[in-house]
Amino acid sequence: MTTQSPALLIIVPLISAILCLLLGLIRRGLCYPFVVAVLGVSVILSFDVMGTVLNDGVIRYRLGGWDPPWGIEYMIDHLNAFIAIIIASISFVVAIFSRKSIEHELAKGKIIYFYTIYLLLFTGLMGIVVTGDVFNIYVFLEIASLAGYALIAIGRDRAVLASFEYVVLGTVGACFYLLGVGYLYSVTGSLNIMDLTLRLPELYHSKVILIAFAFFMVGLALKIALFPLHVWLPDAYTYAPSTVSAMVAATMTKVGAYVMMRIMFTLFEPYFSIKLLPVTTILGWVAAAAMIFGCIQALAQTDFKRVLCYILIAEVGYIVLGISVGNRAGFTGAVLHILNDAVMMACLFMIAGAIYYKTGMRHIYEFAHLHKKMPVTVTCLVIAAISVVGVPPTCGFFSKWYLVLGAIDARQWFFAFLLLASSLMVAIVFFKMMQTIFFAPAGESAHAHIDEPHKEHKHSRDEAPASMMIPIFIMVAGILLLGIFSGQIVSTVIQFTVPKGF
Amino acid sequence: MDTMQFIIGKFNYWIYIVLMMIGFYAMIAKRNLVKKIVGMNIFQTAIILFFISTSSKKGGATIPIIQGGHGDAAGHVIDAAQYLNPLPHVLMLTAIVVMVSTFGVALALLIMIYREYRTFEEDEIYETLEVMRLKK
Amino acid sequence: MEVVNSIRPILAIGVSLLAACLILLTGERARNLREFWTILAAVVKFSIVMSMVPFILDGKVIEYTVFTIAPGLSIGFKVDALGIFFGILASFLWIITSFYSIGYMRSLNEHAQTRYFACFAIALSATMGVAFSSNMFTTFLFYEVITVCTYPLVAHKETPEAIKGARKYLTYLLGTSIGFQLFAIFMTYNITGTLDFSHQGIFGEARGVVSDTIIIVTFILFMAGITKAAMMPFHGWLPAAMVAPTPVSALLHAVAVVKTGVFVVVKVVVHLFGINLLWDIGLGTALAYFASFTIVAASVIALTQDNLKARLAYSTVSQLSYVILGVALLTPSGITGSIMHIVLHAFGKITLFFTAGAIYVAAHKTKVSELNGIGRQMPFTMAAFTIGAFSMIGIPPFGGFISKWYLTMGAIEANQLPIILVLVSSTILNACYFLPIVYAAFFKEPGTAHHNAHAPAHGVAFAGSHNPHSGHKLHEAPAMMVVPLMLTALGTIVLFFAPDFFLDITKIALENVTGGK
Amino acid sequence: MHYAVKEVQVKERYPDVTIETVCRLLIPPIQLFGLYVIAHGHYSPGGGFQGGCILGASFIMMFIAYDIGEVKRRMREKLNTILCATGVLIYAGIGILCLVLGANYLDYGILHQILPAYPAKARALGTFGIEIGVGITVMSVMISIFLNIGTAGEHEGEPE
Amino acid sequence: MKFFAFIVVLFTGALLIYGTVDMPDWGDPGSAPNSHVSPRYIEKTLEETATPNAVTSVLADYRGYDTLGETTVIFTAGVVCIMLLRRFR
Repeated sequence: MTTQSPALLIIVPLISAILCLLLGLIRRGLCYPFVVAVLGVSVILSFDVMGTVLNDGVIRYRLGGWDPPWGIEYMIDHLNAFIAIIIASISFVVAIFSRKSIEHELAKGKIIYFYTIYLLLFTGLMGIVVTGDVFNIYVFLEIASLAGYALIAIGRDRAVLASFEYVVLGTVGACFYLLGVGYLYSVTGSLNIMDLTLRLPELYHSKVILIAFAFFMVGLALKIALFPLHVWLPDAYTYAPSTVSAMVAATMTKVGAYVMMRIMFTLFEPYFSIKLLPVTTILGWVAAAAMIFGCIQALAQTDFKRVLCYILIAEVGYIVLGISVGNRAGFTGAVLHILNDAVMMACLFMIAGAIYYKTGMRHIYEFAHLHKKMPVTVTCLVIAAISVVGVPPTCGFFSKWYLVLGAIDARQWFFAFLLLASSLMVAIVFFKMMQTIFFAPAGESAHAHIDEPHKEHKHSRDEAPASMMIPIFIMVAGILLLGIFSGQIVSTVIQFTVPKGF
Repeated sequence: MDTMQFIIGKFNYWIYIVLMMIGFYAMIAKRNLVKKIVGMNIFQTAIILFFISTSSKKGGATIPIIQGGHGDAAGHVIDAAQYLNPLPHVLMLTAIVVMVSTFGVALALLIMIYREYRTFEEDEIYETLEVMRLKK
Repeated sequence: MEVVNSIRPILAIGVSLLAACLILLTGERARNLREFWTILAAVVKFSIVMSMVPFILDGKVIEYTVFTIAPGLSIGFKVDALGIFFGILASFLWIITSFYSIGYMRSLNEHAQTRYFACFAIALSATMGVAFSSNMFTTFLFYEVITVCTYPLVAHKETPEAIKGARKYLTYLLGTSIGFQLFAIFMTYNITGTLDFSHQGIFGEARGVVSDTIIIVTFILFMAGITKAAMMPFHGWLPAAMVAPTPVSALLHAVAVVKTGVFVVVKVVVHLFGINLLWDIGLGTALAYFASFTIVAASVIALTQDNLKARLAYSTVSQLSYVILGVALLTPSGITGSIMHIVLHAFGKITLFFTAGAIYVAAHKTKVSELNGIGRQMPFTMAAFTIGAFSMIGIPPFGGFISKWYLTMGAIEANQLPIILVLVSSTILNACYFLPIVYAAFFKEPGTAHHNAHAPAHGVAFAGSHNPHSGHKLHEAPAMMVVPLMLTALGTIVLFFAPDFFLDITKIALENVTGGK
Repeated sequence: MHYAVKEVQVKERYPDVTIETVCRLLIPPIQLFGLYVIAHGHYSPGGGFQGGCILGASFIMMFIAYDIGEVKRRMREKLNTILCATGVLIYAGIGILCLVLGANYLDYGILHQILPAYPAKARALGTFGIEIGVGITVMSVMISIFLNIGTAGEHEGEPE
Repeated sequence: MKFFAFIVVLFTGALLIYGTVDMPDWGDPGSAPNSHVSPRYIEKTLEETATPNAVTSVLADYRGYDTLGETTVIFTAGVVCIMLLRRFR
C-alpha cells in the first residue's frame, strides 16, 4: 500500500467524488459521512506519504509505468508531502464542519452536488501538489478552479457576480500559466519538472525563458491574489458559503504559493530567480505592499468575513515576502506560515460561519455582547486572533519570527519593520472587534452592569452545534500545539524543504 | 532581409499574439459579460494555435499516424521526421476540453446573473445593486 | 554557581492560572468561594516563592526549561537573586491587594467581579513568569500576557472614558512592545544567536563582530520598547490608566505592570547587555540623564494635578525613573539602590493608592482639593497616607530613605554631580506635592460637603453603588480595606529598620552581575 | 431576492415535418458515426472526445428539432447523470485494475494477465476502454450542460 | 479604464513578441520540441502500445494521467452546471 499511496492520494478522492454523486442519488444523507470518511483516509494517506519521504527520500512515482520525460510522474519531496498534509487535514476538518452550515445555507437538492464538487476541489488541489509535470499542474489547477468557481457561486447575494469575476481573472491566470508552459516547451521540448531542471540552465540567458518565467509569476500571482491582482478575492470569499470560505481561503492560495515556490526554486534554480533577475526584489516590494494594503483595508471593513479576506491578502503577502527574501530563514518562515495561516484562516472562517449560523450576524458592529451568548466561540475567536496578530506562544508568532529573521538576514530592515507594523495593524483590527464584543457601545451598557443576573437572562448561552464546534476546537488546539511544536516541525520537515541554492 | 527572415520565420507567433491581444482586451476592457466570455475563448484559441504551431515540421511531415501500422508493425523502422510532433496535439486536446468546461461554467454563471439582474451589462448590474443597497 | 533543577517556578506561575480557571468556573454564584480561591492561590504562591529563597541565599540558581523552539530560543525559567527578589515582592503584595480589592469590590458592589479576579490572577502569574524567565523570549511572552490581561481590568468600568483610557493603555504598551521591543529582540537574536540571560550579559563577545552603532540602536529600541517602565516620552499610558478601579491602579502602578517594566529594564541592562559593555560604550550615562529628566519633569507635572490618583500616577512615573537611573549608573551602590527602590517604592506607592481607594469608597472624593480635614474623619487611612508620602519623599525612618541613600551613593561613586542635584531637587518636589495633601487633610477645616455636587462625576460606579454614606458624617472605609493599607504602611517602616533580608538578596544579585568583583 | 425573475418558460414547440423527418433520418447515422469515431481512434483521427462530442451533438440536434421532453424521454436526466459518472468511473476503474494487478496506476501493460493479449496489445485494449469511458462522459456532460443552459435549468421533472 | 486595459494588453503583447525572438522558426524540424521528447512517441508507439495513432497513444497511454484529469474537468463542469442551474423543487 505504501508504495502506491502517492497514486491513492489522488485516486481515492477522485473515485469517491463520483461515488458520492451516485450515493447521493440513492440516499442524500449518505454523502456527508462518506465525504468525511474519505477525507479521513486521505489524511492518513498523506501522513503515510510523508513517512515514506522522511524515511527514503524523494518519491518519484511513474504513472503508467513510463519513464519521466515521456510519461507523467509524481515527484514528492518534503515540500509536497508537507503541503499535502496541510491540504488533507484542513479539508477533513472543514468537511466535518460543513454539515449544519450547508443544510442551513443551501437548497436541499444541491447538497449532493456540493459534496461531489467539494471532493473534486480537494482532488484538484492534491493533484497540483503531488504532480511533477508542469502541464499536469495546469490541468489540476483547472479542476480546482472550476470547483472553486462553482462553490463560490452558490453563496449569498452577490456571490454569482463575484464568482464570475473570479472566472474571468482565474482564466487569465491559468492562460498565462499555460503560455509560460508553452514557452518553456517550445525551447526545451519537455514538460517534466526534473527534466526541465536539467535542460534549463544553459538557456538561462534566452529571452524565451525570461518571458516564460514572467508569465508563470503573473499567472500564479493572479491565482493567489497577490496585491495588485487581488481584486477578485474579497467579494468571492465574502459571499461564499461559510464552509466554502473556510476551505478555499485556507487551501487555494496556499497551493498557489506552493506552485510559485516550485517554479522559482525547483524548476528554475535559486541562482536564476535571485541572482540573475531582480524578481525577488520586485516580489518583495509587491508583497510588502500587499501586507500594508491588506491590513489597511481590513481596518476599513465591517463585514467580518471581508475583514478576514483582507487579512488573508496580507498573509499571502507574508508568504511571498518569505519566498522573496531568498534565504534559509525566510523560506522556512514562508513554509511554516503556509501551515499556520491555513490553520488560522480555516479556524477564523469557521468561527464566522458558526456565528452566522447561530445569530445570522455578519457585521462586526452587530457582535456586541456576543461573549454572553457564545462564550466558547468567542474564546476560540480570541485565541485565533492572538495567533494572527502573532503573539507567542500561538503558532502565528513563530512563522513571523522566521520571516523577520529572514528579512534581517537579508539586511532588509524595511521589510522586517513592515512585518511588525502590519502585525500591529492586524492587532488594531482585532482589538476593535474585541472591544465591540466585550465592551458594548455605551448606549447599551450604560446601566447594563447594575443587575448582572438580569443581563444573563437577556442573552442566554446558545452555542453552535457540536458538528461545528469540534472542528473549531481542533483548529484552536492546532494553533496552540503548532506554536509549541513549531521547533520540531522545522527540524523534522521544513529544514529539508529549503532549496539547494540557499 | 534579416528582419524579413525573422518575420517570415516566426509568422505563426505573430498571428497567435495578435489573437491573444484581441481576446485579452475583450476580457478586461469590455463591459458586457458575454463579450468578456467571447474574449476568453479567443484568448484560449490563440494559445491553442501557439501550441499546435510548435508541433509543425517542414519537409513533408504528415499527421502522426503511422502508415501501414495496422496490427503489429514488426520490424519496419519509423522515421520521426516523417510525422508531426504528437505531443502538442495531445496537450491541446486536453486544453480544449478544459476550456470548453470553463466556458460551460461561465455560461452557467451568466445565466444565473441574468436570472437575477435581467441584463448582461456590467454597469446596469451595478446600478441595480446600488438600488438594492439603497432599498435596504 | 551550582544549578538546581526544579519545577517550583512553574508551580509558582501555575497556581494562580489554576486559580483563574477556578474563579471562572465558580463565577458570580458563589462569591465567597471565588474570593477564597483568590486568597488561597495568593498564599500558596507566596509560600512556594519563599520555599525557593533558601536556595538563592545559598548562592544557587533554580532552572527549568519547558521546551526549546529553536537553538537559543526556548521557553524556560531561571530563578536567580534578582528574580526571587521581584517574585517575593509581587507575591506578597498580591495577598494584601487581594484582601483590599475584595473589600473595595464588595463595598462598591462592582459588576463583572469574576472577570476582574480572573484577570487579576492571570496578571499575577504572568508577573511571576517575567520574574523567573530565563531568557528574553520568555520575558517578552509574559510581558505581552500582562498587557493583554490587564486591559479588561483597566476598562473595567466600561464607560466611554474608561474604554478610551484602556485603548490608550493598550495602544502604548502593545504598540511599542511589538514595534520596538520585539524588533530589538530579533536583532539581539540575529547578533548574538541566543536570547538567554547571562549574568555578565550576552553582547560582550558580539561587540567585536558587529559595529557599536547596531548595539546602540538595539539598546535604544529596547528602552523605547519597554514602555511599562513609563520613561518619558512613553509615559502617557500611565495617567490614562487611572480610569481603572483603585485596586487595579495599585496593582498596575505598584506591583505588576510598572515594576515589570523597570524589572525588565534592569534585566536588559545587566543580564543582556552587561555592565561592562554599556560602561565602555557609555550608554549608561546617557540613560541616566534620560531618566533624570523624566524624574524632574514628571514631578513638576505631578505638582499641577488636582486629581489625587493622577498626582500619584505622575509621582509613579518619576519614581520609576529612580530605578532606571540607579541601574544606569552602573555602579554597585547604584544597582543596589535601584533594586531596593523597586520594593520600597512598591510598598510606599501601594499604600498611597490604597488610601486613595479608601477615600473614594468612604467619601467618593477623588480631588486633592476636596480632602480638607478628611484626616479627622479617616485618621487611620490618612495616617497611612502620611507614612507612604514620607517614604516616597525619603525621610527616615521610612523605607524610601534607604533606596535614596544607595542611589545617592551610586551617583557619588559614578561621580556624577548633576545626578545628585537631580535626586535632591526631586526629593524637594516630592515633598512639595505630597505634604500639602497631608497638611490639608489634618489641619484644614473640613470643606462643606460639596462632594455631592461631584457625585454625578463619579459616573457608573456611583450609580452602581447605593452609597450608604451619603450623609455628611464620614467614617473609615471597611476594615477589609483599612487593614491592608495599614499593613503596607507598616511595611515601609519595617523595611527601614530591617532591610537586611532584601539587602542580602541584592548583594547576591550584585555579585552575580559584577562577577563577584 | 427582489430581482429574481419568474420562471423563463420554455416555448412549446411548433411542429415542423421537414425538420423532424430530416432529424429522424439523420440522428441514427450520426450516432453510429460517433461510435465509429470512438472505436477507430487507434487507427485514424478520432477517439473518446471526438466521438463523445458527436454523440452529444446528436442529442442536441434532437433537442433543437423536437423539444426538451423528447430528449428527456430518450435520455433520462438521472440516467444521464449516472452515465456522466460512469464514464469517469470506467477510466479510473481501469487504472485501479492495474493497481490491483500490481503495477503502477494506469499501467495497462499489466492487463495482459487477464486479457488474451501480449502487453503492447493489452495497452491498446486498455486505451480503448478508456476512450469508451471518456466518450460516455463527454456525451452525457454535453447533454446535461445543454439541457441546463438551454432551458436555464427550468425543465420539468424531478432531477432525482 | 479602456485605455488602461489597452496599455496592459499592448504591454503583454510586446512581452510575448520579445520572447519569440529566441524561439525556433516555424516548422523547424530540429527545434527542441521536435527533437527532445516527441520522437520516441512516434517511433515506439507501435511496438509499445500497438496503436498507430500516436496522438491516441500519447493521449491515453503515455500521458494518460492528463486525460484522466481532463475527463475529471469535464465531469466537474457537468456537475457544476447541474448544481448551479437546475431548479430543485
